[in-house]
Amino acid sequence: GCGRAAPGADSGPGGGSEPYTVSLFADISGPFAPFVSHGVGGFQTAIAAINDAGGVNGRQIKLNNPIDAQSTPQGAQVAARQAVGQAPVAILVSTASTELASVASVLAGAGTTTLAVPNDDGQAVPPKPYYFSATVSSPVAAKAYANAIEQELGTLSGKNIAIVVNNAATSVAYADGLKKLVEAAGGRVSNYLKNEPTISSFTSQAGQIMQNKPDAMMINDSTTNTAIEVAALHDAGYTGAIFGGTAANDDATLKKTSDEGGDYRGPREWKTPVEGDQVWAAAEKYGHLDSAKAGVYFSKGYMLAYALKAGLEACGTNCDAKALPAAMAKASKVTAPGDLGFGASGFTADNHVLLQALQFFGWDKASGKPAALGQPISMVD
Amino acid sequence: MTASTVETASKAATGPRVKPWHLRMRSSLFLAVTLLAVTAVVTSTQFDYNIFLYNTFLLTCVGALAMNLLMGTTGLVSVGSAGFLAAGAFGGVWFDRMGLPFVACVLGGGLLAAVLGLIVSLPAIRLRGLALGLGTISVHFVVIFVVDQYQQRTPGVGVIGFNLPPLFGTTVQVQHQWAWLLLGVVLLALALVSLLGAGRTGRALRLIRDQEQIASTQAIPVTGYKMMIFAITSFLFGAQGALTGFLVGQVSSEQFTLTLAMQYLAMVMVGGLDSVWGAALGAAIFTALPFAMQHLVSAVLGAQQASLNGAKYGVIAYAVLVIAFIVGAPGGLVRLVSEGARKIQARRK
Amino acid sequence: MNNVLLAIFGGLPLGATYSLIALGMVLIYRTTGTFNLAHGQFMLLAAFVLADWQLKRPGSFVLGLALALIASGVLSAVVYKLILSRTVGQPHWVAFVATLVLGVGLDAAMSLIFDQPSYNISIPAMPHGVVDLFGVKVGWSSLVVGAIGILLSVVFIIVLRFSRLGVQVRAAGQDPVLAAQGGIQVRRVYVGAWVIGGVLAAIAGVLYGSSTIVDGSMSGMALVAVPALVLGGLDSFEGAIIGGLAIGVVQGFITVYLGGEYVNVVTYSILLVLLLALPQGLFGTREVLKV
Amino acid sequence: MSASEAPILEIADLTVTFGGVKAVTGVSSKIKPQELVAVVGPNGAGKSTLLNAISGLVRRQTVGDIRFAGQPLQELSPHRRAVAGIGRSFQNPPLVDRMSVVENVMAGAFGIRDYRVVDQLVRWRKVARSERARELQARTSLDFFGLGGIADTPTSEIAYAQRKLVDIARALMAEPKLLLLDEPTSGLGRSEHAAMADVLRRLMEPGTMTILMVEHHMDLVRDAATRVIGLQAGEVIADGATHDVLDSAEFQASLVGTKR
Amino acid sequence: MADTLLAVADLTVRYRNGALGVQGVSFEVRKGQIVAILGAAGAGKTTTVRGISGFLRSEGARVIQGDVTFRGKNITNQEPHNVSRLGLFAVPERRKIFANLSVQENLEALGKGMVTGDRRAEVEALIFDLFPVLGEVKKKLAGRLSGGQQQMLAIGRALMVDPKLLIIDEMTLGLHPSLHEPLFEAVQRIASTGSAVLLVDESTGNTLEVAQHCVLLKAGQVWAAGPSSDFIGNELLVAGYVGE
Ligand SMILES: Nc1ncnc2c1ncn2[C@@H]1O[C@H](COP(=O)(O)OP(=O)(O)OP(=O)(O)O)[C@@H](O)[C@H]1O
Ligand SMILES: Nc1ncnc2c1ncn2[C@@H]1O[C@H](COP(=O)(O)OP(=O)(O)OP(=O)(O)O)[C@@H](O)[C@H]1O
Ligand SMILES: [Mg+2]
Ligand SMILES: [Mg+2]
Repeated sequence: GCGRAAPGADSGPGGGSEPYTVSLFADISGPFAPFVSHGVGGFQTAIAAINDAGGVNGRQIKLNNPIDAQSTPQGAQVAARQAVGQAPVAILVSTASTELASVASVLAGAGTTTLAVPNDDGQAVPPKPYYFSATVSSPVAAKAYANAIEQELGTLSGKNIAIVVNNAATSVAYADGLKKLVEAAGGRVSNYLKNEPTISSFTSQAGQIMQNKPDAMMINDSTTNTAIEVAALHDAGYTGAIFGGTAANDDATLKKTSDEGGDYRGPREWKTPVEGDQVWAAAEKYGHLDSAKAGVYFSKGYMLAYALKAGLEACGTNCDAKALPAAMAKASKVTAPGDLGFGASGFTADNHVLLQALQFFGWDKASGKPAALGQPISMVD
Repeated sequence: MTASTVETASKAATGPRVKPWHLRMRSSLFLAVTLLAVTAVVTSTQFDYNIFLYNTFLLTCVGALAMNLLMGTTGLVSVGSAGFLAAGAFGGVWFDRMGLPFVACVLGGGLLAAVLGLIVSLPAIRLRGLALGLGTISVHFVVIFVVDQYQQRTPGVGVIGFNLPPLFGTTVQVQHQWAWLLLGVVLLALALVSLLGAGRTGRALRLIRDQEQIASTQAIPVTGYKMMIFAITSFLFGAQGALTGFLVGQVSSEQFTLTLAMQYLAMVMVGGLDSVWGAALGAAIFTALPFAMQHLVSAVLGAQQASLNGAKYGVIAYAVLVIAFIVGAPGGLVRLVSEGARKIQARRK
Repeated sequence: MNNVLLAIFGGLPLGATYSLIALGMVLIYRTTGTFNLAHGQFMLLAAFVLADWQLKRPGSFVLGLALALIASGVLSAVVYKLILSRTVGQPHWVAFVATLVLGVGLDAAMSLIFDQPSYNISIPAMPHGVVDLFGVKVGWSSLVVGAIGILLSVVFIIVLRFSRLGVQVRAAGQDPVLAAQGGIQVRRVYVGAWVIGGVLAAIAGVLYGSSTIVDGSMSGMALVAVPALVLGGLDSFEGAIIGGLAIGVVQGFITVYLGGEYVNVVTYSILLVLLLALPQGLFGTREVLKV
Repeated sequence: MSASEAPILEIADLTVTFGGVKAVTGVSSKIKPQELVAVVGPNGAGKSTLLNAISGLVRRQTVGDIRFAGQPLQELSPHRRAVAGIGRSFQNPPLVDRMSVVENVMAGAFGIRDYRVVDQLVRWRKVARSERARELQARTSLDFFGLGGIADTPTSEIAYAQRKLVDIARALMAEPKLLLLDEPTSGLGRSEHAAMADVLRRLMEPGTMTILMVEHHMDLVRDAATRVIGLQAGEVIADGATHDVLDSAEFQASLVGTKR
Repeated sequence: MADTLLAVADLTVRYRNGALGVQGVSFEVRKGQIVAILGAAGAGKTTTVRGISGFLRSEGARVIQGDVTFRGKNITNQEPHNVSRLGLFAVPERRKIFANLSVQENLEALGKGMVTGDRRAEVEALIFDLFPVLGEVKKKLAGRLSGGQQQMLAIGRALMVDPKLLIIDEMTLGLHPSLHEPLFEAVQRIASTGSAVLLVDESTGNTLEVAQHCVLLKAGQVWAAGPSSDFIGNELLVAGYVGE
């Protein structure tokens, strides 16, 4: 498309001293900002660290100021056009998936390497050579849930699984995927409940769920809803495991659900920096400690920036916007100081997702800290 | 009675705040010419993304003009505009999937919204003020529920929403062409709103706004007029929704939030109620504000802070600005300007 | 049968929360004619203050609670003084829009100040157990919320019924200038109502927050409580309580018989019908329009 | 009976009930063209309510028969009654504060369909012409009431008595056949009553207008009215030529309000 | 003077649009006096009253010049409730009542100055004697009363506070003539107890009869002022009123 007014090729050649220009747009305001805006801190921390360590191929990376996509499709369009117009060698993105989808045509027109925090679920942007992400798509995530539940129960066959989700398209997609897998494995989805964004009671639903005596549960909901749901389920006598969603995996939620007596596990796609480790120190050094503390999106940004470094290295000194996508795809192994993955990180060949494993966490009352439960769940076949 | 029966103690000349037909028309014409000139300048000097930004302003103008007619002139407080936008956008999607051409999709989206508006007007006939506001919130939730169900139940669409085909192909000129197309739409909306807002209808609408109980005794079919206004403004919102879908290329139920509806309320209040200039200025301010705030914050706090918290400061500044207008300049920007001009004139004398 | 009980006992605690929220909004509406859509943000502020206090000083509660109530009360008074006292004479919906925009701004401001992703509140004396009511298990904590709501409204009803304050409050709400001219300390009545409204919001926020996680989404609760408010009648304390409980139970039935995703759409459809059939709600005063 | 003798307004057994209380009770009366009838009576007698019933503002609460020029009104909505030729002013003038005085007056001409909504969108010439004529008419009318000087003033800024007159001027714009006036002189000084009487006479002059007026000021009633209807507690207690009613001792106390 | 209750000096009120509602109006009201303000429509009577009672801000008006002194205190541009606390009660133009309160509640919707105990019973008896209808509709919402009944209620409210200075704008507006006489008598009774009354009324004759002093406004300025007796049947009055 539309974005060809400003092709991204002229940042290329030049001497070894000229920096690589990289653009960045993100949902800095609007409803998604509380989560995804922290990806920006991750990008910035990593790139500052890379530059201080001498850059890539002897060249520095010039990261432009972030452009606000405002958590709206229109905002994202303006932002993406502006980013493309900066003629970068690559574009970094930290928006929610709806915004990303709305700029698909702009990005496709430019063909510039795009490293994005969210995934597009393989729908709006069919896997494209230039597109790389740090978040799994819902079919893959659903598989991870099914694996985790199977790990817990030994088998899915003959088991009752209850599902509770926020009635938002993304969460519903995870739940639909899980339902299919459970049923395919001979299990039964005993309750499949959808919720409004704000609830303040779950007593009735918990009662309904208990009538079917589930063996395990999946809850994919907001933090506040999750807390209410886990408490109500506990009150109603449920004692089994509850596998939570990626939106409710923070420390406070883990603590609260544990206080309420539920066996709740929050999935984390990435480790979060902890005081004393390398990433924490870097975040502190470059002034992004607040983002680092805010959780997993920081980690996604951080890792994607190192993925960019790997791609640029593979691409060589004279790398330009045209050559980068192909080189990027070869970055099947990405390492970063204080690696934040639960397994090896590198882009999968088929859908260019960086992440390869996921870990469920619960609250350890004794230490007052989150603790890993079970093994990391692999997300590659 | 003789001319001197009623004494007037006023010592200063006072101008009419509301003008007769020809003056209203003149100010609308002036707005049309201004928009034309701005479009010409923007399309010939600006880059792709700036033109896109300008295009979103033009789209917002359509809704702001509709809101101005609905709330400013007729006094119907509606928080349902996001619902109407959604109805239009999804109508556009629906007709597009039926294989209809672009123009039919936009008109169809508008008509669908207009039908919805007619339905909404049924409660509006009995409700006023706050109750109407709350009633339209209900309508919002119902519409969003329906389009969300449509989205969720359409195979292969779920998460992301619907894609719409690019209108002018993939040439470089695409945003330019959009700008002229949208200008045409805005001018049509402007003509509609100002012609209805002036003259016989305009006076009737204002009587309904301020003295609803007695408007009928002045031969005004209050019910019919409210229905007409709801239908017309909903049509405008619907057409805007469909156009936005085509411009952006994507429609998803999540885009149509209550906050968006509020924006239109705040927009006409900041710009100035019952004035087409107010609507246009409001639309301009609300389109530019997020960007201006971003720049302001990064100038004041540095790029680092701006990237992290800039938007939050921006939102705070936005809230402060809107509230300052509501509190300090009840007539909005338009009144502020006209009173300023009047003062300067008075001083010259 | 079991489903009916589930719906009722599931809905009542929910309704108790609505009631508590509605109570504060009714007080402010009745006194100053402002439909305060920033009420959820007042709740949130109190919850944040207390939660932050508990995070930094685990185990201490009373002082934090006092701070939370004060914070919300003061914010409420400031909002009234700086903003709403200046929209007097403009149509009702001007204040309505002002509080909406205010809410958006407050959300942003609070997310700057309270920058953890989420917080916890634990109320020491809050019973954690479960009561078995005819086979349905209901948490004690929601019963406590309901009891507090009912208690507070009884207090309001008594105070306003049996003193001239009730009439003064309503007079000030209808026509501040005329009321002032009759010697009513309109300003004091207004600020008082806003402060008490803020404190009520704080109580609601703390109680609700203790049953869940405290994060920015709490401010959406006020909007969810609107149908309860309208059902009860915008200006009636009895109405706030009964409307809240009724809507809670209705939502209990919706979740049990239709599913959770239908809650909003059905509730708001009911609201629409209600506005048409009974605009003054169950207990509200009908506005007089006469030529 | 000749055509002109046929009543223009015929009220038969009209009763208006508000929540069980009858504000107007079994009122019957015939008003002939070109009459200027004054309705007098104590406060709360039902005078304004009677006007409301005729103009259709209290339709639901009303039983009985009202005919205007032979046409039954009961089924007609207020705006159709206005179109049929019933105009009115109000006890407390309901004007649009945010419009200029002249525009308020012009708003009264809505019932005259010199152009329609669709014309407004396409036939601009015609609209402009009509608008100019309408504005001229409104200004002339304001001059007639001595309000020419405030024609362009925002209506929020004029004094109460001026509002009353503007309200009447607005009612006249539609050139009604039957004009209902609710206390046209309240708020006007006594010396202005004579001027009002003069206005009323001049309105009657062309011989096309019938006026039904609620009034407390007996000097004006005496001066202008051809007939008086006395209302008390919702019932007609007197109906006859002005002087007969005003001078009859039995109605003095209750209706006219002079010495008890 | 010692018994001066209200002194208005050089009062100039400007409306938001810049119009001067009144300009340089001066007069005094003494204890026990009834003072009438006369003038044609739009002459500035209501504006003068507003300037005194503080009922300005909601009309977008301000006293820009001059002083209003009540019982020795400067009350220029004061808030209405402060003015009211000093014992000044104004019945504004156009039947200002609380439409959504009942008649009884309207009579109680007053601040500290409201009469209590035995005095209250007395005052209520007086009100319901003066306006018997009000006694019959105590529970009715005031907004549903007839025009005249609302005016009665507005005046009734004023009596509930035993004001030191009672200002009534357009007292007999919409009231049936049979009520005029008792009302003017009541006003005289109030003045005779040592309070004072500032009266604006359309029925000039009655007003001049009860008033001791009279201020005639024309086009926002004092056209003439003096003892009422000077005005009765005076040419000047006619000139000022009708305007030549
Ligand atoms: N709110 C306002 N804004 C601007 N001008 C006003 C306002 N109210 C009154 N005026 C002007 O002030 C002048 C005096 O008006 P005022 O109401 O005091 O007259 P009045 O003597 O009380 O007349 P009336 O007998 O009609 O009540 C008039 O010219 C009027 O137009
Ligand atoms: N909408 C209403 N609801 C209830 N009662 C009403 C309503 N309208 C009028 N009334 C009552 O009906 C009676 C007649 O009122 P109406 O206004 O017709 O009196 P009126 O003769 O015009 O008196 P006034 O001279 O005081 O204006 C009054 O007792 C009044 O309280
Ligand atoms: Mg009347
Ligand atoms: Mg006056």
